[in-house]
Amino acid sequence: MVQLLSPDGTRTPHPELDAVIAGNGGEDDLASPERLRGYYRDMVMIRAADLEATSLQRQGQLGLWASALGQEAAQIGAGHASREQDYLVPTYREHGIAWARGIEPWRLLESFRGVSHGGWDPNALRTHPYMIVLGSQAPHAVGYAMGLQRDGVVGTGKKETDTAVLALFGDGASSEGEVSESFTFAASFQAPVVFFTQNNQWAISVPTSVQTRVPLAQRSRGWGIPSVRVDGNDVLAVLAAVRDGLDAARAGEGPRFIEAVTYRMAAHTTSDDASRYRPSSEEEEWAAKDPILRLRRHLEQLGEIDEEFVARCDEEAHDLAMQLHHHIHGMEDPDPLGMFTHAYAEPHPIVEAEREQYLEYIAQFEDEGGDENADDATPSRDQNAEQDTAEQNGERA
Amino acid sequence: MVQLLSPDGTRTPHPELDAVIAGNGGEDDLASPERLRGYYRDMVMIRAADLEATSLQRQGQLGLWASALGQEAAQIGAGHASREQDYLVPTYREHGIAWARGIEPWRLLESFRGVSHGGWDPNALRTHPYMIVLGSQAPHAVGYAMGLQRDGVVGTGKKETDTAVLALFGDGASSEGEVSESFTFAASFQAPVVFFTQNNQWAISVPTSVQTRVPLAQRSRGWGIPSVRVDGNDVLAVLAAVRDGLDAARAGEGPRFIEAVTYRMAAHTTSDDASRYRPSSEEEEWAAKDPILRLRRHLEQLGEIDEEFVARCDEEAHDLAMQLHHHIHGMEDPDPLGMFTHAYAEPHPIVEAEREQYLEYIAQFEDEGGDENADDATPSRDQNAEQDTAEQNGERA
Amino acid sequence: MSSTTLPIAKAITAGLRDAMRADDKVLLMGEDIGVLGGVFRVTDGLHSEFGSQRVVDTPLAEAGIVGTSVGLAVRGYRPVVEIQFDGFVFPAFNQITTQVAKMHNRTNGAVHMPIVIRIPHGGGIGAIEHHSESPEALFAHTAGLRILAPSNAHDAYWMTRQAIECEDPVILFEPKKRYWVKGDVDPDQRPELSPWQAEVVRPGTDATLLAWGPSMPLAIESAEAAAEDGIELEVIDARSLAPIDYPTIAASVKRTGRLLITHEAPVLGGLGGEIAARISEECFYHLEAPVMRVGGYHLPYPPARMEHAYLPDLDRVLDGVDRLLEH
Amino acid sequence: MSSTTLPIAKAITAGLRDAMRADDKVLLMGEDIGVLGGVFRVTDGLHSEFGSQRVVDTPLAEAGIVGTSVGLAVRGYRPVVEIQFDGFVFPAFNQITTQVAKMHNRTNGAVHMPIVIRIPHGGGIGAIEHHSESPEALFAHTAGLRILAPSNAHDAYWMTRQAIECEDPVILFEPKKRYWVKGDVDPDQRPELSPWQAEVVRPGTDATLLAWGPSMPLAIESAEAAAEDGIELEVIDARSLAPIDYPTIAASVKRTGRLLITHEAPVLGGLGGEIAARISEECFYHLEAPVMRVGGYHLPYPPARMEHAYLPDLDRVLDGVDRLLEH
Ligand SMILES: Cc1ncc(C[n+]2csc(CCOP(=O)(O)OP(=O)(O)O)c2C)c(N)n1
Ligand SMILES: Cc1ncc(C[n+]2csc(CCOP(=O)(O)OP(=O)(O)O)c2C)c(N)n1
Ligand SMILES: [Mg+2]
Ligand SMILES: [Mg+2]
Repeated sequence: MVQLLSPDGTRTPHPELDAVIAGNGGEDDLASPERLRGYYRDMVMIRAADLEATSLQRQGQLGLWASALGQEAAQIGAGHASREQDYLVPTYREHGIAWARGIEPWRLLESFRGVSHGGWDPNALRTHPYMIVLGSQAPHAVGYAMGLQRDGVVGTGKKETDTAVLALFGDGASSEGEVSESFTFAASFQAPVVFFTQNNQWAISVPTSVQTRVPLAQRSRGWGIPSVRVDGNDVLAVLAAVRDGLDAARAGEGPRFIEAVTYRMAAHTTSDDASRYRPSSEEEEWAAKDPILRLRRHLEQLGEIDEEFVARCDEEAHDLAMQLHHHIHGMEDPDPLGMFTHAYAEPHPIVEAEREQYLEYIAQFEDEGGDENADDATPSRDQNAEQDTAEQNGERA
Repeated sequence: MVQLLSPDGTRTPHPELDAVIAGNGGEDDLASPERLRGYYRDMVMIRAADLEATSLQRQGQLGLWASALGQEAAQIGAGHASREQDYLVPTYREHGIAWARGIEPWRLLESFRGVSHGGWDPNALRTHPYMIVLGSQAPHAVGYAMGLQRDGVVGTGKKETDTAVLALFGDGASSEGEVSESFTFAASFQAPVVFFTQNNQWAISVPTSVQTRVPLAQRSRGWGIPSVRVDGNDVLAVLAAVRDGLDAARAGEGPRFIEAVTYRMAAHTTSDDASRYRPSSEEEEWAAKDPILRLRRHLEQLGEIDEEFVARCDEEAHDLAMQLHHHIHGMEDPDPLGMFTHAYAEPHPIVEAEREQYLEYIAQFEDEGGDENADDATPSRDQNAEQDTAEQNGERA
Repeated sequence: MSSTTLPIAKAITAGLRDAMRADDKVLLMGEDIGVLGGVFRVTDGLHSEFGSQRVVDTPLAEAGIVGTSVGLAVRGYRPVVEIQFDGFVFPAFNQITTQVAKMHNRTNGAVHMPIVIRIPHGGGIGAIEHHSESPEALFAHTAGLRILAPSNAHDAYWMTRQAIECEDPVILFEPKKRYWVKGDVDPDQRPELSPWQAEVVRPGTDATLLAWGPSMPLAIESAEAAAEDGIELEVIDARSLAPIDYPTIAASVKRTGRLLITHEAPVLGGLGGEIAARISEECFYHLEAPVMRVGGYHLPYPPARMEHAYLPDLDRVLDGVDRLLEH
Repeated sequence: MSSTTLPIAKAITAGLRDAMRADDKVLLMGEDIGVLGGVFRVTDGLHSEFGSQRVVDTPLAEAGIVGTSVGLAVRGYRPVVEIQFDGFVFPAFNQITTQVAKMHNRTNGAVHMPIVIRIPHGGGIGAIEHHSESPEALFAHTAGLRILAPSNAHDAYWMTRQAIECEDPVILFEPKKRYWVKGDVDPDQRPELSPWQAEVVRPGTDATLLAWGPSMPLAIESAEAAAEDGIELEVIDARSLAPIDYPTIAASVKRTGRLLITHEAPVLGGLGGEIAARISEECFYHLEAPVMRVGGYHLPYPPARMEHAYLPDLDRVLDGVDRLLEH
């Protein structure tokens, strides 16, 4: 397992990846003190946003939250490994990836709040929507990469335009046939795609050992796709491995696979109770390998971090959490009429007719609604259903 | 690539598999002259049946035929590697497997003639039906193997009862996600199953290189499933590798994967025109590696075959072909009423009602049918549709 | 144990447990069904009672889960598969449609496929995408499958047992929104009513209201509300969605002359359409109004904060009743 | 090139070729579509004209084919996917239902999914299992998809072009039984009739007969046979199966008072049911008989030597007409 930072923060040398970190000659040093502080700040920020989201869920502001606690290094590292022009294809737990791509945290919360199913423009943000059907996004990533090949932005040697795709999926999702088919297509067409798994040890309650009895990194070698296993709590190792993979993909060398070994510190989602299937000792064990702490120790060893910087990060993180809080609390429920808007891109008579029917139906209540709240002209809801919703305790996602 | 017989028939030693051939100590010598002659005869027989089936298709007796010419060694070898109690899960081109399992060739022709969709009892014949949806049978094989584990007939050391499954699929089918999922399940549960691919170089018109850029045998190693690549035109190599794999599976050592490198000498099916996508030189090249010829040369080197035996095999093969011919020509069309019989195992009111309707409907024509052929009381068919059928030249399967 | 009160989820648990005790060929397969007991806790306690050979936490691959269950069935087992949510059945669609449904027929009856596929289904739980689907019509069209949709604890228990006992594959749509609604269950008293029959749960004279599974409480609530306006609806719980019990429905419609069907799935192409077509044909001379349907719109299931407008509710059903009676 | 005579298969080839010439974002994906030109030769000649970057022989994996086409569409391409036979679309069912159909909606309209999924469909060709399916109802229920079913060479050419031009995903059901039936095609004359509209192909007064795709010749033949008995059937080619053009069908039924629908898919849960339900509602006061359906039985598609008894044919349609008129 590749490690560039040992748990105590010591930088350990690596025969190939050191050059990547050093910027492969021409580029910026990826481990400059400024950058390292940047990663630290990013991880602190996203953790704060994540914790705030959990508390927003507890406040009833979100229907669900899938925390990425513990996976900050894997996500911030992989996110920063990509270049501006790259296309990232996430799962539903890639809050650090999104942060590194400059996507405002509140946008991630839309789908968990239930106001949209994603709602951002993938091409504008160069990031695919969060995807729920496990593994389904993997072939999309490969297809996008095949598009890049046809657009002539692979292997030209032009650093600003050569482009690759980073496809993310979990250790659990790795078992879905669509992920394997994605390996097949990527290998066959030598598509510029890097597959990236955060092996966080669990797929809800199922340990990774049920998905594979050998290191997951080995999976892609069945297709001749080179792979590497990295310490996912080591931001530098992830950064270097993913950057290296993406560079190779951009250069036309075909796909790569990277397994980042990390840990899902929280329950699967806010609906889950992890104590049912794993001992808290396991969580404690992994807490000792905390990715933020590790980078901080490294910065301390370098003498490149001080109390003031740490405090400023914490303050900014607090501010971010507050912003998120206010943003979400201030969010109005969407007009249900909107559901009719984007089922089709072109006019559709059935949808139009149903929309008309809906409007007519709603209008009845508006007429009657003299003594009702003017803002809430929708009909009275089925009270029983509401109650059951609260009662049911199933997990989601 | 494992080879026990070189193309000129010379027996080449192999560090592990020689012992398997020799019967692993306690068992019969798998390469005794008698057995070798048996394999030879089997291959000659099944080739004759195969050629006859092609000619039956030309005569309009079959709707389609998928020839296994060239794959005789792979199939006869794998078939004989299994033990009586093992369960075999074929594709739609396993005529040699079926032969080795004692399934009469005419039973294979039922589905190609269009009188049933398979029609044999998988448990009685210990062979799954021929399967058309590529890859779909692979998880069945694993599930059956999981059943064996639960039945306590794996790893007990009892030779007569320990059981394994042989799951077959083609090089093309290897790309289907369901095959990969089968690897996952088999590895996870250490199911007693041997996956066996006849890499016959083609999936209709698509060469194996589109499915994989590395030897296909490597595929399963992504799951830590041991694999071996054998010369599929070498009956002994296939026999030894599959026997070894099945023995290991029966002993509770988990799954294995075997790639047999062979060649589909005929077109994909009788509807296909291979000249559109491959040069005949390729076919000639492979003809030189003919599996039957190779075993004959080996027997000649051993001095264990004579003209008389060869002639007798040819004669028996001819008889078999004639039997097949007569059996198929004598086959009556099934009563369509039969289609209502096996949709469900338990009574189903809709099916019963539709069956009644059908009978009433048919009865109308019987009443009218004074001047019609009494045997053919079904209504006049749509003549146009018949014509189109002949006109259309798409391939099937 | 005689009659007892259980939430629907626990009634299914009891059905599974009793089936497993009665027949050791019954085993459970699925994601998170073992130690966790399933995300809805339906298999809670079964792993500790029956162990991991019979309560199998599988790899995360639905086609693999259903596909291996086909092989287990050939080997003589009776697998009960859990699909974690309705929206995740689609990776297994090929296995269900081309294998589970057809293997018995393919072998001319030699092999049985006593597989149960449990699917928590329906919306109204405030969930994210793919967790609120009602895909029953996509299975009802395929011959070889049967579908049961219990709406109460009693049926949940018994349909679980009877689905497992059935020699044909059965898809069991479980009303996830109502998993925690309680009802009486008597595990000792095998019901007289066949699981394949519909049930008139409220007699009425003015119109028939047909629903199933998660929509049943809405149907009953609607009938009660209508009764306040002097309209007597006969409410039928379809219970079996494949086969549909047409005799019971047609008999009711012949009495009432009117039929309203409500389900959560989009109206367009939903099972309501098939029933409407069939009843319109069978009851042509008895119908005083066209068969009407109240269901989801022809849209992807919307985000949670819009779902109240998407799902049929009391007002929409009563609006449908009004339109039906105005004819 | 002006009007010319082509078999349906070649009309589609021409449609693909012209679309590819007009827009270099159009590319084809599928099994054996390259050098071989597809098992039905529909892509014949396209690989040599456009090369392997635009006519892509893919690995043998339907979910991968459709799934990669989603990514290509996000990147601005217009993939046209060939599914080799109707029975092999199911491994791609998840991608079609949860991804292709929903990506536009998921991104609030930011991303378009101009994907065409070509499926040779229907029976009557004497084929082995899984080669004769009619799964249109399984797609029509899912919002986000469109479905076209050309029945003649003219529509085959133009629907291919218009499906490719459409910003929504379109499933193109190609009548494989009739691939080699010729008809006039005018690639220069863009048709006035929208692809989403049904067409009255034979006027009549006594009843309306609705069909599509492979069943159209049977419908016309039936109308001709009925005419000999003095019964004038109005024949409608539905053409678009999603959306269904209800106005055209309803207008006809309001004139004739009777509707018979024929399709190859099993009647139970088939698209005919949805249409029957809708027309029964819209035309309630005009219908002199219930809407009737003649289609496949609720059975797995039978072996080739039984299929004549399974498929609707002239006698069965005329029997349906008789029953319809007897009412
Ligand atoms: C096709 C499909 N099946 C099941 C689920 C339900 N589900 C959601 S997350 C999850 C576990 C995923 O584990 P993993 O891929 O390791 O990702 P992680 O949650 O650890 O980030 C499951 C089973 C789903 N979303 N999609
Ligand atoms: C799911 C599925 N997709 C497509 C087909 C059509 N088809 C039948 S055989 C074949 C090629 C199979 O190649 P391979 O697996 O190598 O087996 P071989 O024909 O060489 O024995 C194809 C594409 C099918 N039967 N099933
Ligand atoms: Mg995980
Ligand atoms: Mg092959």
